[in-house]
Amino acid sequence: MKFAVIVFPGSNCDLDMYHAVKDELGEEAAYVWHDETSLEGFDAVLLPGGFSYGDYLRSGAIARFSPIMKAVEKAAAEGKPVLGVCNGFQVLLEAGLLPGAMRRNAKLTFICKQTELEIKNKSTMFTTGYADEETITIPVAHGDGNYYCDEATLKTLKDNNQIVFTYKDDINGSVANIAGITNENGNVLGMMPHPERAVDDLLGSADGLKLFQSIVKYWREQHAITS
Amino acid sequence: MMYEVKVYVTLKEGVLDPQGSAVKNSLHHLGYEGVEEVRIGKVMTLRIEAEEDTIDAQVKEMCDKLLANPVIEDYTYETEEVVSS
Amino acid sequence: MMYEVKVYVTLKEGVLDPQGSAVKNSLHHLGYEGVEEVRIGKVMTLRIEAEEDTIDAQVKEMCDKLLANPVIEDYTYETEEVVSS
Amino acid sequence: MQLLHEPSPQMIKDEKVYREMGVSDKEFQMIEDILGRLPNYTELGLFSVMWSEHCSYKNSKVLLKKFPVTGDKVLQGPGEGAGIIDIGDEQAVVFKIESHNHPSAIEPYEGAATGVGGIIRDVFSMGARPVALLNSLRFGELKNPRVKYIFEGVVSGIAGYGNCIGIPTVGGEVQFDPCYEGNPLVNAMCVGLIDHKDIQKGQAKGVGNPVIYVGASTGRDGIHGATFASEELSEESESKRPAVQVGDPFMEKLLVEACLEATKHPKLVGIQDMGAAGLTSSSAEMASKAGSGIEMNLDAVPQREKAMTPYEMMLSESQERMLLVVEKGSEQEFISLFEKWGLMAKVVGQVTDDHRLKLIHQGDTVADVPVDALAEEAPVYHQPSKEPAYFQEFQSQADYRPEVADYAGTLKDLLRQPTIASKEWVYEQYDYMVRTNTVVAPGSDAAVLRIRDTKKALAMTTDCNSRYIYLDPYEGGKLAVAEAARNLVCSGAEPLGVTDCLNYGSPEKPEIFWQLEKSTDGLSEACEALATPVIGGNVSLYNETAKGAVYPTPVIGMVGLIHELDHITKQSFRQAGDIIYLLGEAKPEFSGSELQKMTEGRIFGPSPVIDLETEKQRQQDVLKAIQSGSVQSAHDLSEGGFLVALAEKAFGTPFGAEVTIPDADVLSAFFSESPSRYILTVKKENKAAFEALIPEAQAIGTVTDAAEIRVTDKQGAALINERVQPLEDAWRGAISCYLKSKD
Ligand SMILES: Nc1ncnc2c1ncn2[C@@H]1O[C@H](COP(=O)(O)OP(=O)(O)O)[C@@H](O)[C@H]1O
Ligand SMILES: [Mg+2]
Repeated sequence: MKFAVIVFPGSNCDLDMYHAVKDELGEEAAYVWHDETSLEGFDAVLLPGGFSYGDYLRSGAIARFSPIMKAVEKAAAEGKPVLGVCNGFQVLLEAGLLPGAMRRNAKLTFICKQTELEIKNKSTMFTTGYADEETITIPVAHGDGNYYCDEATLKTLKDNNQIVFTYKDDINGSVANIAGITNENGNVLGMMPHPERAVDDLLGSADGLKLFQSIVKYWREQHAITS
Repeated sequence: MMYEVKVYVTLKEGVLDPQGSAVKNSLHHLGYEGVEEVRIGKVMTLRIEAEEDTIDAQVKEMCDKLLANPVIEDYTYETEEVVSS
Repeated sequence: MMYEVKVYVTLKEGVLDPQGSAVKNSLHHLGYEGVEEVRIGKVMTLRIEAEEDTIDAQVKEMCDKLLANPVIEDYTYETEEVVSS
Repeated sequence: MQLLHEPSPQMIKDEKVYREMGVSDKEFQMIEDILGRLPNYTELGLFSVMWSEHCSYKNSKVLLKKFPVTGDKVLQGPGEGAGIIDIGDEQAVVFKIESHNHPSAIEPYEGAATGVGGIIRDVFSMGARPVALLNSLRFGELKNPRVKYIFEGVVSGIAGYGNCIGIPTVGGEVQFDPCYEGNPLVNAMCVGLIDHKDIQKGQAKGVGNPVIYVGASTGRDGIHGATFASEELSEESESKRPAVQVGDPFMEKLLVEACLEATKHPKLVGIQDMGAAGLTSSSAEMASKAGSGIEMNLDAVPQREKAMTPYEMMLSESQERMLLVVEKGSEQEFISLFEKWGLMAKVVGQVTDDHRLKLIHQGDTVADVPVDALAEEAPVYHQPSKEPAYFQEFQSQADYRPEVADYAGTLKDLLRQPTIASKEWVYEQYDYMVRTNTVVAPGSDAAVLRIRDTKKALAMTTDCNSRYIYLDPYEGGKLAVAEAARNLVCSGAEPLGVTDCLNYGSPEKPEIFWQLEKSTDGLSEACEALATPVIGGNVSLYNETAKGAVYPTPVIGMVGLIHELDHITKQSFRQAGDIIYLLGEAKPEFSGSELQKMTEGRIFGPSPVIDLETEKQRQQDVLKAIQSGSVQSAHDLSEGGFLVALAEKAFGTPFGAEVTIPDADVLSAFFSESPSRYILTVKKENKAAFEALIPEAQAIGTVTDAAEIRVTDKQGAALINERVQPLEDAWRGAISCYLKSKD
């Protein structure tokens, strides 16, 4: 399976995403520069964390106009797995591929630490690998992770099972402790915690690996490829 | 013609403003007990060279596309012609 | 009396504004070539309960102490009485 | 916005305008002699910044000469942007520390942020990829609102820059003492990795080769920053506001990537960052090192503001700028390379052979001065030195011994001291994980980063207990180096080398110069003894306000090599049932200790003395034991002494400890900060192997499943019986508690 890792100017978790897929997951990965226009040949799209365009103005606001974003929209519409982590999530929000917006963390300071997440929907293409666990440990590292949506949107998210991850403790003020959501279709996931940083016990947790494994499993099933 | 445009972007009513609350608390700490609410927004000052009949539409477009996020923000703007000296 | 105060905080002239430059570049990319400069500042909207003869001094003090950073920022403000409804 | 007319050369002399730029009468005469005429305003500006302490080290050079700077692994010693040490496999580690004290005092956020930006440029200008950041911070007491403001601003500035650029901030230290109230210290360190073949130097070789300016355009910010850093802070500093620079980490992120690509280009001749004194120092130093000259056309310099004068352009300290020299004919290749990254690159001059820095502006030659006079040949002073009265007084004081009635209560109070308390409030604001190499995060003795595609890792730390250096600069200097090395050893690393940042008051005061002299003697001796050469550093003098100078604070940044990932060791308990060993003896010495500070509100008396032979022996023993696989956890004893260290080992784990103290002198055993001591834990089955390696270590107890700290004396009488949780809460919450409290 081949993953595209989108690189915006200022992305800085691109390398982590790449290594997670290539070294830990053992699948193919390639960087795709923001000014490319096609994602032909890729089976899944990863939007990494970082500070695209310095996160000036609003996180993700400038990056979402990058040429590659048209191709990301297309991939999303085709039902391919699209995962945006941290800044990648913010870009997806700004691009309107996911509902809601991000505000500054409630305490106003950047937070970097391991956090416990609850998995609210274990049947998405990103979470089937988690069947049994209740909570997982995945680190966050963000300044603008305070998720906001209005009540109507929240209700829709709940009704459609679009809330995938919530923080066990309120770490940043997010509405309903939301840490990650999908689009209605379930193939676009945005999340603030960094699964790509939790792929090896040496790094403090390997709980993120299953997320990537779930994507591969889903894709294999779709393509009926036996491994 | 050259315009100086001021765009004010503020959080929508009902959207909690963490920065504003922090500033309010600090002001209380400093003894300004009378402060009942603080909301923090952005003011952007743009200098734009444009035709008189397009400036308004341009600014509106820029705001809708980039300068404000309609999910959480409202905006207003003022344009003023800069008289070249 | 209740006042609505708007404080505008802008970067001093000559102080680098990386945000402003990034927005300018982005607007150029979006085709708004006429944009020659963008500077980004803050606008803070405060509701303050105060006596008429102290409001001005209070706001000035708040700006000097907390709301603006005199090392790199300038500020202006407007106060307006809120007529209770 | 044309500035007022610059004074004429004659006016500069007659009205002694040069004094405002920190140039002395004697130095002005030297300049006149060098040029054989009076300097114009621009030329005077060039000399004034290049001859400032910050650029020329004119007052500290005589002392820096004492440092051991060589070793078989040293590939680059002091003199370039950063030093380099071989780590095998054709790889090397590059590191350097630098201060940004005065800018941070004036504008904490931007001051600290640009300090981080600057040190990163020093590292990638060597051709290295920056892989980690550390910092060493000093503030006044957290009770003062201005101190809180500075502390919060500095931390968020460091976070703002490091997080955005995507280099993990993995370690550091923070201390609080009243002497830093008006003059905080903000030292930033950057560590990079490089392949031997990619090592670059900042040299302007090859007559006719173009000089290329890259990065942000030049504004009026930071004019005279270097001079400003070489003066005491005064009320007036507040009005010297233009000296404040704003950083753009996004620009620097692009600059890192583009410059690393450029350093791999075969036609790159030299590269240097524009740090203090901006265009002036980068051009003059590159030419001076290469024995060449540079001619620059200032009209080609990208300018952010209108009508900038040559003086302003040359002295601006706008951030995120680099100067490159490339082979003639290849300029377009480089310009395109930078454009690909969205960066501006412009040819602004060329290399000449006349050993002069010549500046052209609007057709006129506006400066023409010998480069060596600016760089290598800056004046050097040996300031008078005088032993301060306080030192004699401290030396002659009888041993200080505090009264402690309640051990547990004292432990809890110590854990709440901001200098000992958890620094989580600080490092949680730093992205310490980005690039996923951080295998020991902040919170242990040293940070550890794995080196991808090898079995190796790097350990790094910054340390300096300035209280001891104040009490006794010579002993304190040795203690600082030893502590840094000890922290690396506890992590399983072999210490490789040192970068130091010397933060002191005014060297023109004989008592301060004496502190500098004695402490650098101590540092040199310890570096020699522990085989950790100094490969670079930075000097920040004039750290004083009307209330006096800061404690002498020579911050030690040290990097060590972990040969096998398996050797990585942390400070925390690992497993119940493990045996707890204590290595080293506590002497009844409390002067300068956290306990003295807490009890008396000040420090006095003679500092503890360290025996470097013992220090070295124990480091070797501990490292050998770790490498043999018999050590589960290791922690050195530092501020607070044994009880604090023992409690720290339990924090963040579900475990506790049951310990018997063999010493008769319980007070010393608990709270003395005698050097060269460790607490180690060992699996039961490794008992014999471990004891064979370190016979000197005493088994004092075991790690327990119960999260309690229980200490008894030799007779079995209970001395401490505390649940870990409340201790941990006190320790973890202390800093945010100080920040929240109103007074
Ligand atoms: N300013 C800082 N930035 C990052 N980490 C810090 C900072 N200050 C302290 N730390 C981390 O907190 C831990 C404890 O620091 P410290 O008490 O200075 O340790 P030690 O006494 O072993 O040198 C270390 O892991 C250190 O790296
Ligand atoms: Mg230690």
